[in-house]
Amino acid sequence: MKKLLKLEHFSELIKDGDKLLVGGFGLSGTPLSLIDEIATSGKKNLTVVSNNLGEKGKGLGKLLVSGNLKKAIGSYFTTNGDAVNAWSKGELEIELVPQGTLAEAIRCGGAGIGGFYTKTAVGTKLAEGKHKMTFDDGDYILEKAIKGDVALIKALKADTLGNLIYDQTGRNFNPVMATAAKLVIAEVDEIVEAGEIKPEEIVTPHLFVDYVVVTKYVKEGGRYVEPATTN
Amino acid sequence: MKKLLKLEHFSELIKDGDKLLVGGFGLSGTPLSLIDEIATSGKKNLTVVSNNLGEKGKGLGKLLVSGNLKKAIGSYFTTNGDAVNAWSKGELEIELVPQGTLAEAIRCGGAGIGGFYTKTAVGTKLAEGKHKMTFDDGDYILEKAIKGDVALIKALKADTLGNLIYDQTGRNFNPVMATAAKLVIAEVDEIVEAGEIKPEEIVTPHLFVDYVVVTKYVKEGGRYVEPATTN
Amino acid sequence: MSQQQRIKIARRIAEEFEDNQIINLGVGIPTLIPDYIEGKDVYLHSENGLLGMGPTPEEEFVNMDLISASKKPVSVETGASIFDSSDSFLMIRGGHVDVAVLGTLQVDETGEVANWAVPGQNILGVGGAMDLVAGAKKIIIATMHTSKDGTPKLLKKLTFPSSGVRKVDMIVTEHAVFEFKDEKMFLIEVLSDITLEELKEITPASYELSTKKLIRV
Amino acid sequence: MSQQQRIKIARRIAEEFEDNQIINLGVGIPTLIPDYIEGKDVYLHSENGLLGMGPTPEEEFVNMDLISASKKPVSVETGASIFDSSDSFLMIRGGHVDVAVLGTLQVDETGEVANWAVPGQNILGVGGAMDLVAGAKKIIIATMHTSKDGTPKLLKKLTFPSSGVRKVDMIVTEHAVFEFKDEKMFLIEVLSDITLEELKEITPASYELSTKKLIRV
Repeated sequence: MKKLLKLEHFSELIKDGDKLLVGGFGLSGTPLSLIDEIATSGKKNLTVVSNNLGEKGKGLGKLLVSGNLKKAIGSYFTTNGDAVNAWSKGELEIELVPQGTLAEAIRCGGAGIGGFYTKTAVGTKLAEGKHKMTFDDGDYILEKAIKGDVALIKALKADTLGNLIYDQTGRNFNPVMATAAKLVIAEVDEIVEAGEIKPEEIVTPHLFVDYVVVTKYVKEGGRYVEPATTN
Repeated sequence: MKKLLKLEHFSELIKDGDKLLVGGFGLSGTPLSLIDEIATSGKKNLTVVSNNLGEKGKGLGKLLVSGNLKKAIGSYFTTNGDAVNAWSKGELEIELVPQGTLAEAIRCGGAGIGGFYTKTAVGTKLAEGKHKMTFDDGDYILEKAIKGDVALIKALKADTLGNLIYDQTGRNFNPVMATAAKLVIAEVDEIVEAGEIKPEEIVTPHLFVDYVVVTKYVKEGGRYVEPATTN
Repeated sequence: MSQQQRIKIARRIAEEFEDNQIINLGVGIPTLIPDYIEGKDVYLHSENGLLGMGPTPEEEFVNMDLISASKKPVSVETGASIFDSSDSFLMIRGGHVDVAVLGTLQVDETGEVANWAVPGQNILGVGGAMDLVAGAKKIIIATMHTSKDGTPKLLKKLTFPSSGVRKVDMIVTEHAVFEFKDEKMFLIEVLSDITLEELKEITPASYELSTKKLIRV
Repeated sequence: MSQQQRIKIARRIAEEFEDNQIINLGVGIPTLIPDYIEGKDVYLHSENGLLGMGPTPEEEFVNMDLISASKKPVSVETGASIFDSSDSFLMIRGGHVDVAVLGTLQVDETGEVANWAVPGQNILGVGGAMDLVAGAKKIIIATMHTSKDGTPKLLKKLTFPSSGVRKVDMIVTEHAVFEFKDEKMFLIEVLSDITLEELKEITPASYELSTKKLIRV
């Protein structure tokens, strides 16, 4: 399989200062193995675009502990005390974006769209400095597309071409992030033969996917856990 | 099934002057039965938003013969001589939109987005009079959202709640049109029980669909034909 | 007592729902509502990408990739559908969600809501609040009448940052139900043994008594 | 003869493709290309919503809901995927299609293309032409060197309406292959027994001979 990448080679694809789009909603649909690799990579000054920064010490939360991050762009950071602390101490920049605006801005990044007009956040602090336009049914603000250097996404299965399907609400931001970065790496539970996923059931067609990595995590009781010892 | 509508009652839902979003690419994924009903309804001054106007005397082409149309908005009308003639005689207004801009503008209409910036058509006749904006990587034009009064779409199957799946490339404009009209009517080949289509395989969730109509056409040799006599 | 009051609010809001509506429930009191909508065919929308959200599953069926917007494990109802975040917010922003029930920090007498940030504190979370305020067809606020220390929440003017220019349609507290019409606030029901004078005292927002006969439940 | 020339163009363009590329083929000469890309793992994208388009099926397998952008019945290759029109043009506009091969009416010496409308005629069709011109990573023009009546198509300046400000990368005709670099046109190959002088005569566009050794095939 041409796109298969070994987990230990993944972090070579990341450069200091890169902007990473990272899938997931909380810890659901999050590329946990890829994040672990970054946490031990010593990469610096990364910007992460993700709905939130995982939980304290879990998922993207690990990168706050290991000190890889310069900035986070997302919709909800309050639930991770480490993010709040790092921001308070001036160690982490945070750019807050409404969740729907975040999803759409990333989709625009992938779709060759420069920006879009939304009513979301009109008249609020989050609209400050943004271009306004009045359409037939009221005022809108311009939100600009978001693109990344690398997208790290989590899917349930890839086929050997790199087509992806997702597990339930683990889908979340992953499909749009797969469209919006120069390099797209998908962590999956399983790789199946091309043709096993029906054309109309594929959620992310393979043209968006550069590499596929098999997760080191296993799902037990509905939760991903690290296997006791891998060798 | 609450949303089931009899074909003969369908045209009561259309008003003179309505703007209709009609799914399909050529004759593929086109709500042929619903179009037939409009062709015999005597409705006037309709605006149709569709990629093209079917073929001569077929699909949306029938509405040119029956005289229901005031205006067509779409990307490609050259292949239907009737459309070209009607336009030449001043009997039909035509608004030409690049195909990708059409699809995206309709999606915006469904997504509460006022408009979007695209590079498509920059520097061409189709950009005349449109608002321009320069982003980091060049010039874009503003394209405004398109919404309809009624969307007529074609799906393969509906479940009893109104969730839809499509047949291969018969999907085309149907899913975006399902989002962008006040009233959405889906013509389907078959209705199955809710639960038969898996949650992750549903393409159009039922919240977009107001009514489901079973097609009067049957597929023979891969083509929809009218049954010899229905009674 | 407080939990009883929260349940009262949840129950009252559930009465507003109509068959076939698409409902999005925010965090806090709104999460109690599913227990009180029995008998109505409504569909719960969860902004992380699920329509047809069902109750908490038995432990053996928990899958942490099938969760609510509050990140709790859920199940799916028959006929549920899964979609990505951009399609989920297409639904919200595009007016395809019939009712959003939201918690709040403050609401002013025109129906403008502040439910995401407190001045002087870290402003590090907004989630889907502003999208729902901008896009849902009807917005019902579920809130205790005052904050824990007794500070009023229903005000003449917001002192916390606004969540958007779109006004809410209804407020349900443990004491009362208010409706908004043309940016004016009307008291339409009293839900506790509070007197109208006492209610006035804890409600700085100006409101009129509804022209409908005021109901004391 | 003319069909042979068209095949020559198709065959030459197929040589440009690289393994794993995503290719979108326009109407006209580009539709001949699939017969000449054997041995390369490329994936054909069709803008009506298909990646992994396969050859024309046997009559018994025809489904007119599985068609190409030219509205002809097609099949799907193993690992193909189906998507809606908005996602299909997301791919095109967003730069996810590696090569678009397009027919043309005119190209100017900077690489600007006119391939949708003729002045004075009805302008009633644009299709996906402008989206492809704006969005594909590489654009190759497949065209006869002149129109049927001998009118040049490769010009100093367009006289027909432009399809966009984005310049094309390559032109392949029955006589020659041209490349564009920094809005300058270079002759890189001669594909027929035409002399350089004859070529100049039917090509009003200014071009330089490539600094690479000019190949006569």
